[in-house]
Amino acid sequence: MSERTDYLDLDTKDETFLDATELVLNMGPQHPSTHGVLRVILKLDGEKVLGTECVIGYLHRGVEKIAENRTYAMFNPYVDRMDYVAAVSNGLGYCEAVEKLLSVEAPPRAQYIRVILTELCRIASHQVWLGTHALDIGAITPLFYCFRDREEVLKIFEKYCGARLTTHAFRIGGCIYEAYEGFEQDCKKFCDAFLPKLDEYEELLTTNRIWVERTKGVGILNPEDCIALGVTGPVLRASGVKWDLRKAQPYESYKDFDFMIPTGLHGDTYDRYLVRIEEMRQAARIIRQAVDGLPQGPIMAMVPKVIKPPVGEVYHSIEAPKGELGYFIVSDASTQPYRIRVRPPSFVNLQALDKMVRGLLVADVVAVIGTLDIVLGEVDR
Amino acid sequence: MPEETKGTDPVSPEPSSPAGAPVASGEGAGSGAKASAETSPSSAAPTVPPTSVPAAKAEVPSAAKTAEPAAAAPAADKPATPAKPAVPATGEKPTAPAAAKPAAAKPVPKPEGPKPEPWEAELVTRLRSQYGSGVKEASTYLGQKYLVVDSSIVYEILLRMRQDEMFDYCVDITAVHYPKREAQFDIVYILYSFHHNQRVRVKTQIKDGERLRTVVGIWETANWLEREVFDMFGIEFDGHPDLKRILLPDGWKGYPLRKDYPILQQDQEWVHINLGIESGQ
Amino acid sequence: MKLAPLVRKILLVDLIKGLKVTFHYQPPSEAITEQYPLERPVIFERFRGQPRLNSNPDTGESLCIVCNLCALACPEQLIVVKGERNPATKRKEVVSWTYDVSRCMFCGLCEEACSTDALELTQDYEMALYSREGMVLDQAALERGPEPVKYAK
Amino acid sequence: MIEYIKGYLSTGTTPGEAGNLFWATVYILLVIVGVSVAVLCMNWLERKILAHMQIRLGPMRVGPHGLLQPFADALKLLIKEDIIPHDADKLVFWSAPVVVTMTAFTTFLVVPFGRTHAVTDMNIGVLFMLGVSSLGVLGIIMAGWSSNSHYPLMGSLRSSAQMVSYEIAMGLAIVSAVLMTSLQTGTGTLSMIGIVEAQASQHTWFIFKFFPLGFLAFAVFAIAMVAETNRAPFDLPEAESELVAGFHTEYSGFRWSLFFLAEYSAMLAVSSIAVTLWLGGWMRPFPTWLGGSTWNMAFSFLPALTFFVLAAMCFLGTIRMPKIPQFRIQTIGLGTFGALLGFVGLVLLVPAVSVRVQDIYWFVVKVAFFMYLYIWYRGTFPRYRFDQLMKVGWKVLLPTGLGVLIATALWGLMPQLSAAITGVLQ
Repeated sequence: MSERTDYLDLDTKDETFLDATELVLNMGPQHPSTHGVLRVILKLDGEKVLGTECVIGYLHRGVEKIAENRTYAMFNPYVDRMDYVAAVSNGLGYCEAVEKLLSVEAPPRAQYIRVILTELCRIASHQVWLGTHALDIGAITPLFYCFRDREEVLKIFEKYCGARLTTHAFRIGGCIYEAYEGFEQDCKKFCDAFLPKLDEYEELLTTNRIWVERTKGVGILNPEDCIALGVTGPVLRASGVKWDLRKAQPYESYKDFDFMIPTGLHGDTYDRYLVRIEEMRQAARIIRQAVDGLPQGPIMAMVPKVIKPPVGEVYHSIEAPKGELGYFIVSDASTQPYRIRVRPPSFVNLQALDKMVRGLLVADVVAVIGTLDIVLGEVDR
Repeated sequence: MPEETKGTDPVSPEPSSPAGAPVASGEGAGSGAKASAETSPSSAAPTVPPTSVPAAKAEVPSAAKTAEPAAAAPAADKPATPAKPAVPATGEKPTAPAAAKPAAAKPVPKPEGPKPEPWEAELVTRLRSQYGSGVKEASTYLGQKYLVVDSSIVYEILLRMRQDEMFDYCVDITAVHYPKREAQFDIVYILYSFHHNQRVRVKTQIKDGERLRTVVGIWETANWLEREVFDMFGIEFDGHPDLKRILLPDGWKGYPLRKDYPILQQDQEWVHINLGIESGQ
Repeated sequence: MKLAPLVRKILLVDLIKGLKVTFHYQPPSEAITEQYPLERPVIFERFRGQPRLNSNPDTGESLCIVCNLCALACPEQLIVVKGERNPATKRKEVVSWTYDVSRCMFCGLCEEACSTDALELTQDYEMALYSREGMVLDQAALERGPEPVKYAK
Repeated sequence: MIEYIKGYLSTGTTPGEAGNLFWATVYILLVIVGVSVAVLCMNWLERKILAHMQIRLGPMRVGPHGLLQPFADALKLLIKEDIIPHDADKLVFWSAPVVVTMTAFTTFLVVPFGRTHAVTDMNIGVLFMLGVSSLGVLGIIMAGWSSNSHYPLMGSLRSSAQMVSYEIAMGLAIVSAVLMTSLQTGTGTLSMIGIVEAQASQHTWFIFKFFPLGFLAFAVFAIAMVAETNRAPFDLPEAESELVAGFHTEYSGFRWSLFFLAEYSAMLAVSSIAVTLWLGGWMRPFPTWLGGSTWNMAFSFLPALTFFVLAAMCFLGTIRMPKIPQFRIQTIGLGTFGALLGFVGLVLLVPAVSVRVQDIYWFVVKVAFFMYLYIWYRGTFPRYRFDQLMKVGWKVLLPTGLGVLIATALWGLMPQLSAAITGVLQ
C-alpha cells in the first residue's frame, strides 16, 4: 500500500568495486536462466540481493498494434505466439472473448474438445516449467524426462490440428478440426502413461533434501501481497488463496467436471512446485472425464463468415497455465478489432519478483524467476 | 471457413428483439452458463446449404452499424460474471430462408445487437448518492458491468471500490484511443472482487495531455500496468514512482498504440538511421 | 515419529531414491533420441508444412480458380495471386502466384479458405535455405511441391 | 638398452626412491600422458553416461558412437580464437589456467598406481597431495579476479570459501585414516605407498576398519571431495544457471580447455586419494579371503577379460550399425577399435605383462568407480545454495569428521585404555 521510495538508483555511477560495498549485477538478457530475454538488474551486497529492477521488452512485437490491423479471424494465430508454451490456452481465451462479443457459444462437443486440449496444454506448460525450474536449481535430468512426456502431448496436438507448438487449434465459434480417429484413446493413453512418470519426477525432487532446502522458504508471497500485486494462477494458489477461474467463473464446460483446486500453505517456492504438480494430476483427471463424456454433434457454432461484432467492448479471461489470461476487446463494428488488450499473466506476475527476492541470495533469484513461470513472449508481447 | 459455417444463414429478417431477452447471468457463473445454454439456439443448428453467403456479408455490417438501444431487460443485481454469452446472437436464427434475398435490400429489418443496459445495484446507488453526476453511466453489456465516471473523481471512486466495496484485485489497466473525440482517451480499470466474485470495469475519459492520479498506492500491481499505458499511449500518471517506458526502449519516439501512430514511418526512420538504407517495407 | 525421518535422513534415503531413477534409465533402449536425417519423425496427416498448389491429376490443369480467397485470408498478406480471364474458356487463369514462405507462420488459414483444394500445406517440413531468395515461391515452384532433399554423399 | 629397462623394472622401487632421474622423467611423462588420456576418456564417458541417464544418446556423429568426439573437441578448443577481455589483468589472466593445471598435475607425483608405479614415494605423501591440490584454488581466484567481470569474481569468491571450508573436513577424514595406519601396528606413515601397505598388512581396507568409523570417515571424504573439485551438487563456482560459467566465464579456447583439463585431473587426483586411503589402493579385492595361487591366477585374467568384453561390445555395435553406405566408415572404424581393444587384451594375457599391470588395473577400476559416482551425482541432484553448502560443510561434515577422528583414536587406543583403566581400578 505504501508508496515505495526504495527504487533502484542506477544512475549514479558505481565506484570501483574495491571501494564500494554494493555491486550492481546485470543478469540477462543473455543469461542461461532468465527464460528468454529477461534482464534483471540486481543490486547486491555480496551475494545478498538489496533490490532488483526488471528490464523487459526485448521480445516486444506489438501484438496489440498488429491486432488493430487484422481481422478477427486473422489475429487468431498471433495469440499463439504470446505464451508459446501454452498456445492452446491463448487461442481459447481469444476465441471465447470474440465469441462473447458476438454472443455466440461453441457447441458442446467443441467445448469438450477445447477443454481436453487446454488441459493437455496445461500439462505441457507445467512440464516445461518443471524442467526449466529444476534446471535452474541445478537438476539437469528432469528437463529431459519432462520433455519426453511433453512430446506425447505435442503429438496429440499435431495429430489434431497439424502443429505442435503454435497450434492455432480453435476458431471463433468452435473448433475447425474434428477429433481425429483415435483421439480419445490417445488422450487416455497419455493420462495412463503420464501419471507414473509424474511420480518419477517427484521421486527425483519432492523429497530430495537439496531440492527441499533450495525451495522451502524461498520467495515467500503472502496472500495479501499476491492480491495487491495482481498475481494469479498457481502462484496465487500456492499462497493459500483458493481461486481458479475454472471454478470461480466457469467457462467452456468446466462446470461439468469434477476436479480440485490445489492450494499451498506457505506461499514459498516449494508450495508452488507442489501446487503445479498437483495441477497436472487434476488436469489429467479432467481430461479423462472429458474424454469419457465427449458428446456428439457439431463442432462449430454458426458464426458469419466475415466476423463483424456489434459495437461494444468485452473483457473475458480464462485460467491459463500461468494465471488469469484476459482479453479486452473493443469493437467498432468493423471487421477489424478497434482495440485488443491482452492481460498477460506472466507480465503481472513478474512484477512480484522484486518483492520475492529482496534479502535472498543470487541463487534464489534464479529459483524465483523459475517458480514464477514466466514466458517472455507473453511478458513483452 | 469450415463447412458448418458456410451454411449459416445469418440473415434474420425479424425486426423484433431477439426471442430470448438478455439474460443477465445472475447468481454466479454456473447458472449463467446454464441459462445461456437454454436460450442460445445456435448450438445445434443444422447445416443449411450454402446459398446466402454474400447476403450474409452484406447484412451483418448494416445490422451492426444501425444498432440502437433496445428495451431494457431487467438487470441482475447479483454479481454477474463474464462467463457465457447470455444473449442470443444477432442474425443467428435460420428462420426464413426465403427472406434471405430481399433482406439485404431492406434497411429497416435488422437484428438487434446486444445493448448496454442500466446497471442497478446497491453499489451504484451508493456511488451515485455520493458523487452524483460524476458517475456518468452504470451499465451492463453482455452481462459485464461497467461504470463511466468523470476523470476528476476516478481516483476517489477507485479508492472507494478498493476500500469499501472490496474490489481488492486490479486485473488490468488499459486505454483506448479515439482520435476523433474531444476526450481522446478511455482509461479502463478492470477490477475484481474476490469477495463478490464480480468483475467491474471503471472507465473514464480524458483529453490528450490530461494527467491522471496514479493508483499505485491502491493496488501495487498498477505500477507496471500504468507504465505500459504510458509507454503505449503517452498518458502520464501523477505520483507514479517510476514512470518510464517499459516495453519499448527508452529513446523511442511516439506512442505506438495511438491510432495516429504511423508504423511504417517509424520503421523507415529507424532503418535509415541505423542501417543507412531505405526500408524495404 | 521423529525417529524414522531422522534415520531416513542419515541414511540418505531421499538421495538414493533419486539416484535409483537416473540409474535405471541408463540402458540405451530407453533413449528417445531420433538420429534425424536417418530416422525421420512421423509427420501426421494434418501437419501444416511447405505449401503446394495442386493440379487436376487427369488434365494437369491447375485447380486454382484465382478467387483470391487465400490472399484475403492470409494474416501476413504473403500470398499474391494475379489472374486473367481466358476468353476462350471463360475461366480465370493464373498469371502469377507467389507465396512468401519466409513470412509464413503456417496458421493454415489460406488452406481453409481455398474452395477448390488447390492450395495445400503439405507434410514437408524441410524448408531451411541458405538465402532468402528461394523463399518466395512462384507458381511453378508451388506446383512442383516440396522436394525433400536426400541426405547422402 | 633393453637389458637396462629390464634391470630397472625388476628393482621393485619407484624411481624417486631409487634416485633415478631419467626414470623419474619417463614416469612423469607417462603420468601426464596417462592423465590426459584419462581426461579424454572421461570427457566421452561423462557425455555418454550422462546422456543415457537423461534418456539421450549423447555424441553419435563424430566417429562411431561419438568415440572421436573428445578429439574433435580438443581440436576445436585449440584452434578457437583466444579472447582476453579488454580490461582484464593480462598477466594474471594468462597465468591462472597455468597455475590450476600445474597444481592438478603435480598431485599425481605421489599417487601410487602400484607398488612401483609411482613417480616417487614421499614420506609426507598425503600432506603433499592435500597441500598441492588446495593450491588450485589460487588459480581459480586469479582467474576470477583478473577477468574483471562480476560473474567470474563471484564464482571465484564462492570457490575459495567453499574449498577452504571443505578442506578442513577432508583433512580430518584423512587424519583418521592416517591414524589407522599406526594404531594397531605402531608404524604410522603419511606415505601413500605406506598407507596401502598398512592396509595390506592389516588385511583390511580402511573403509571396513573399525566399522562404521572407517566408513564414516570415507563418507565425509567422499562428500568433501565432490565439493573440493567443484562438481555437482556442489558446483556453485561454475553454476551455469546462476553465474553463467563462474570463474571461467571470460575464458575461451585453449585457456578454457586448461581449466577443463585441470578440473578433471583434480577429480582423478582426489579419487586417487580416496582409493589409496580407504579402498586399498592397487590391491585387488579379497586378497586373503580369496587368496591362493588359483585365485591369483583367476584375478590376473581380469584385465584381459575387461578388454575382451569391451572389444565384444564394439563388435556388437559393429553388427548393429545401420547397413547403409553412409555408415560404412563408422562401421569399419568401430570394428578396428574393437580389434585394437582385443589386441590389448591379448597382450595383457602375457604373464609378464599381466603381473605388472595388475596393480594399475585395480587402481584404475577403483578410480573409475568414483568417476562414475561423479557423473551419477551430476545427473541426479540439484545444486546447493551457497549458505546451505557452508552449512553442510561446517555443521555436518566438520563435526562428523571430528567425531570420527576422536572415536577412531579412542577405539585404536582401546587396549591401552582398558589396560590403564583396569590398572587404575586395581
